[in-house]
Amino acid sequence: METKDQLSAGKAEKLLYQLLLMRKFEEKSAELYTKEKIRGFLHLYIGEEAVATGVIQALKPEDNVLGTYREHAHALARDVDAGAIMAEMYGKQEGCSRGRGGSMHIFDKEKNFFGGSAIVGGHLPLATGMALASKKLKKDNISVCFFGEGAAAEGIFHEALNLASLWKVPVLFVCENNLYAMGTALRFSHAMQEIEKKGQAYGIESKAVDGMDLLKVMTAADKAVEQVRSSGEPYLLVCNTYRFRAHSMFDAELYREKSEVEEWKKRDPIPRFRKYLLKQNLISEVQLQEMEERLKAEIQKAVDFAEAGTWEAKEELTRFVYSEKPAS
Amino acid sequence: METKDQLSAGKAEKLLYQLLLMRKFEEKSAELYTKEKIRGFLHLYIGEEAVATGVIQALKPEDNVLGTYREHAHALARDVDAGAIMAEMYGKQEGCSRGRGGSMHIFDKEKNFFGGSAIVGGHLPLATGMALASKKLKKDNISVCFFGEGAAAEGIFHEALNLASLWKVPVLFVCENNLYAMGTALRFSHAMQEIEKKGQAYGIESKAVDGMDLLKVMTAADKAVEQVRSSGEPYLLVCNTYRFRAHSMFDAELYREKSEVEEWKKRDPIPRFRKYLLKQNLISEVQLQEMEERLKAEIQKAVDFAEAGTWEAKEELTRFVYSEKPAS
Amino acid sequence: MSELIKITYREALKAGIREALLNDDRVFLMGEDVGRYGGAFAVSKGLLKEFGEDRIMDVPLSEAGFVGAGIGASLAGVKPIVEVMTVNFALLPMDQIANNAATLLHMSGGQLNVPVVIRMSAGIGKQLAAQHSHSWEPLFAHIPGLIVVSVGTHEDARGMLHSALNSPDPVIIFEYTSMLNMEAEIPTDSGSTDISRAKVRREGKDISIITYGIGVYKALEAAKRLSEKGIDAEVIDLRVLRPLDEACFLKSVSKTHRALLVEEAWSTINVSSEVSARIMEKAFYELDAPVKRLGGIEVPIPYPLHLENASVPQVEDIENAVIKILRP
Amino acid sequence: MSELIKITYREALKAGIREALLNDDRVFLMGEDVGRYGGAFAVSKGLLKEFGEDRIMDVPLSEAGFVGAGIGASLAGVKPIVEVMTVNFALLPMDQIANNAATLLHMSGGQLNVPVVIRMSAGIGKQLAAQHSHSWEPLFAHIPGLIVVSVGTHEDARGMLHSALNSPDPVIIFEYTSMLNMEAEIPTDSGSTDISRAKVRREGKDISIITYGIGVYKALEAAKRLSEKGIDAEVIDLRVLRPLDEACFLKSVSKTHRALLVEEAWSTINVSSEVSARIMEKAFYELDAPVKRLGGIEVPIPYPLHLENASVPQVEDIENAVIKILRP
Ligand SMILES: Cc1ncc(C[n+]2csc(CCOP(=O)(O)OP(=O)(O)O)c2C)c(N)n1
Ligand SMILES: Cc1ncc(C[n+]2csc(CCOP(=O)(O)OP(=O)(O)O)c2C)c(N)n1
Ligand SMILES: [Mg+2]
Ligand SMILES: [Mg+2]
Repeated sequence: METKDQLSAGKAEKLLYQLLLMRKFEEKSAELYTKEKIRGFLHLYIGEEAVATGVIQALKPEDNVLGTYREHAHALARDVDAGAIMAEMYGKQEGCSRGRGGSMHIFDKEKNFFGGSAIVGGHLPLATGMALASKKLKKDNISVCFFGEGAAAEGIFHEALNLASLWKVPVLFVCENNLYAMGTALRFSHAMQEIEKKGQAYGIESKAVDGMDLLKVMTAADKAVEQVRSSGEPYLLVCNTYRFRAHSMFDAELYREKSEVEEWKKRDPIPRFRKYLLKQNLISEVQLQEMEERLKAEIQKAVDFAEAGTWEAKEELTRFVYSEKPAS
Repeated sequence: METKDQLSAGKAEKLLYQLLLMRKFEEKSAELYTKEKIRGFLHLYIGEEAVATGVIQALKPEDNVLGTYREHAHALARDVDAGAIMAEMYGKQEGCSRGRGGSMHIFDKEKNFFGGSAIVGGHLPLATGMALASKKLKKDNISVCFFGEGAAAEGIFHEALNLASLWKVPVLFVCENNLYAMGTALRFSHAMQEIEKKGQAYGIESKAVDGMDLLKVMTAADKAVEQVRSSGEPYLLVCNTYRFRAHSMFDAELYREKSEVEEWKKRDPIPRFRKYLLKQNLISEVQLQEMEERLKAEIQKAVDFAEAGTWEAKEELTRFVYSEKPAS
Repeated sequence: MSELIKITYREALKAGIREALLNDDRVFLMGEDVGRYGGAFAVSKGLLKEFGEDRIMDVPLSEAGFVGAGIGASLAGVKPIVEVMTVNFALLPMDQIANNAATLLHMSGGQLNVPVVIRMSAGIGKQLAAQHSHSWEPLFAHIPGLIVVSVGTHEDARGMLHSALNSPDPVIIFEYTSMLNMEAEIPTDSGSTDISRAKVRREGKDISIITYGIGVYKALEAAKRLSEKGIDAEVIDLRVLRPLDEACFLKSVSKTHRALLVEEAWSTINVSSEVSARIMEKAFYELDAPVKRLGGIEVPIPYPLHLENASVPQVEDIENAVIKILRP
Repeated sequence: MSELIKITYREALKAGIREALLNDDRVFLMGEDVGRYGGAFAVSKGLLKEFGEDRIMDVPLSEAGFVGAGIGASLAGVKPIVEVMTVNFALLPMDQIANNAATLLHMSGGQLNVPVVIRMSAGIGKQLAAQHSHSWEPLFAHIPGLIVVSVGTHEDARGMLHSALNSPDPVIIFEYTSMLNMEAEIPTDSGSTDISRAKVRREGKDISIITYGIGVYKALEAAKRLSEKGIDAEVIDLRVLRPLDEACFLKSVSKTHRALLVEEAWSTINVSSEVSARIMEKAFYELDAPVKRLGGIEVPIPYPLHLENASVPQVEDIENAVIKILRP
């Protein structure tokens, strides 16, 4: 068993695998997008992987996870099957949301993965409410809600955090502060830019962490999750990070300098973590190579699964508007 | 000319007259409500008069004032004609809003008095926008928006304040913290109850003041208004006050102790200010008596005006849905 | 054996809530001022004392937030009855209702049920003016994924909630402020409402008056008066505004060959528009006269009584319209 | 002398905005990512450079706030064009639109004009799934006090904004994402759109196809195909969804005696419902066949292309529906 500051080799490997899977899965997705296999909006998380990985590793399976439209990585961290995600992005009925949702609406109830939400900020009160249910049902699971710094300007952020604090419910709000909301830089979104200080307005304990460093995110997340779980009260964790890619596949990136992106790429969380593991002898070059193979295989398998998937019949169009009651 | 800390006798008298007019006008309104002359919702400001008086005295006529559904006092402080307000509450077409609005929708464009708004918090962004217009048109008027502490829990508060601060526009947000939102005490509305600290989340300078003391409100308001005008930036002034009456005429006041109300009544801003004026020899008993007469007369005149008012013809029902273009 | 009891609409609503709370521990009521204040319209008065703070939750002014939280809570296994004090505030949580409550089941490919119940008071009749007199049933009834019901009778006031809570899908319940004090006799064992069916409230052969909500008693009164004039009107309470029970009204029209559609919502694009269009499509050849509509006049509701009354169809209007159709 | 130019719908929209900015110093464009990003759909690309930050204002994610601010600004003498990126986010500011923009003129008894223009992109067609494919024109067209227009042609894309900015009352403009790249030829001097009138886009004698928005080109294409089959369809672009220009479509139906109503919005309680009901009321005896509607299927729009396409009427559907009406 590892302590907080000491990773076991097994866990280290799993985490690195996860980071790489996110990265490669999304690179593949981008490629498939240009081939028009994936359509609609596709928002990549590349550069931010340490956040989803670091936070979700701190959770138990029964905790609820809510993400945005940039949620492939969160789903993968939550062990949603890569093939089911890829099939979803293809729109095939073998997808985790039966193909109905696409990239922005990944759901997996069994994994307690609740989306996949495309109205910015719209999922924040859902998280508060799910945590309220946990409290009422005296369950000890918590709810974790990922959102961007742009979302924090929406009124619903204010309401969801105030309610969570008033009600004292176990919810962890994770702000992925990647400095941009589409093309709008942080300073144009918020008059006061230290998002973590906003927690004070609701009496919520808040902390900021370097979101490019997996170990730091893990440490902060472990602490935050532990506190939410033991106190039953909300917490705001701000992870400062950066997206290396465009906002979505429709984005000429007119709003930032290439050099800024290059600067941030130097802080890429994946090579950093790999280097650390090698240095600490938590992984070997041989293992890394073997991992490459496994990754390639898993992604190929996911693509194959999606390719082999089938289209839902047109006749089923109006299903799932209302529940299908058992023919009793 | 008076300095900030020294009232002229003339101004002192005018202010006391205003406070008393508000009080008596509303007491009369309550009476007329029980006589069913006034209908709908009637929200009295009794107990809070120092706030509207203290803030509005600091303004120029060209400044914009926005109130809530509890806005009779603000309108009176803004010199909207008492008769026009009373006629409005009667629903007569001689009312300031032609009788269409009633108690909750007092408007007087000439006085730059912009309501009268019954969706809690709904007027906050209007104030930000009006201030934006002032900035764009290079006018030096400011906008002042009154709202309750309950409203500060709405998402729109968060958005309106952030925008005002980002845009650096001259708007003064005045929170009338009367400790209750209908029957919901402050501690059930806000997890963090010092409303003035919420300004920090938007980088807005904020201050709290004893809203039961006219002189203190005046000093704070003079400073706030002066700062908004000279800096062109927003400011949040929280006036801690109390409503002596029920929320509206439909309210059994189950949510607070009578003794609490009695405690607060000891801090009634009107006797307090009167006493101060007498002590400072800014007013005499004779003047006070004469004032009583004038008040009685003004209120009687307002009621007479409303009584003599006429009902708008039913045929005009659909007017003012769209603008009436000049028959060109 | 069924007996009759005399009950107000308010008491019937309260009885429905009480029974729901008694029946199922997972049920709770949340809304602004539902507890300590006793409910804005005294519907929930006394329930806080009986059930305690966990079951009767006062919430701050933050409609989007607490409706969203209710949706989230319902996703996670509890059964919230969310009260939005009045429909006038229901645009604030409308995004939550339309994009989350109505959509999650579909977006998740059938995985996620949202068994939330949202109640709100609606309609005009208390001289509350433009911002407080809305009849916005049509806005909600436009949205697939919702079940939208309207409480037009005392029986349904008591029986609607039970059925709504049994629905696996989100139910929006419209209640009517102006009916709260109305008394009626209902059977003690009237039971729960069938929220999939419209209801013939009076059988007749000459014309079908199709309505809902406040319109039901008005139409019944008009039918009574018409019967004295030898006209035998059938009165249909649509009750479920989505999905519409068209079989019921098509059958009626096929019998009477004439229809008058009555509602208080603004006339353009309302429920009656839809009913008329469906009759056009599916019972055109049954018609002996064009279907007529009596809807709300298209004006923000004015405050004065005579103008307020003129804004929506009254019993006489219904009577006259029927006569005009039958004896042109 | 009028020449023809080839122009995309996007270019036409941009030309309209540019002209408005050039014409009047008080006009400015505000919205999320309209500036630095270049507009979510590149409609405003380049305008920031040409007009500067004061005229092209990027705003944070806070739709209720900035739409409210736009309303406030318009009250105070400037002329904002407020862009809500897409209609999918337009429920967030809907309270501001319905309770302030649409209502202030009336509540103030005619004192306050709200000459705000609110543009939004609408409709389906890019596989954006349930939360990003809404056709919510009917929700806005229900509200008196608003002028609601829909941009179904390239001419109107260029000419609509000019007229909207000349309106003393609030105008909501719906533009269509899926049309942005469409090219068409329009006269160089096509001028400004008459926003009080529907428009016959093709004359015909056999049937009236009544539609708006994306439906216009689809209906024209269907009409072309039908003409090859000897059917001469008239195509009406409603254009103004509130207040409806009923004279135009009633006249058409009185000529053709048959009508098919086409729109993409969900079928229940949409614009077609209203048009059908009005034809029923005012042109019943002119009809040779019941009016039929082709509306959106009542489902949150699914992601996969084949299901998305099946969710709204296509050219073939229009063609077939017409044939079925004419040759039953
Ligand atoms: C309510 C709403 N407004 C606007 C949009 C369009 N939009 C999609 S993502 C986005 C930026 C969000 O930024 P942020 O919250 O920082 O998250 P990030 O994309 O950076 O992860 C915007 C404006 C939306 N989807 N929902
Ligand atoms: C959006 C909205 N929600 C609820 C209401 C009902 N309501 C009217 S006043 C009020 C309390 C407002 O409290 P506060 O803002 O503190 O102002 P106060 O009445 O104390 O002056 C409530 C809940 C409303 N008018 N608008
Ligand atoms: Mg961001
Ligand atoms: Mg208050």
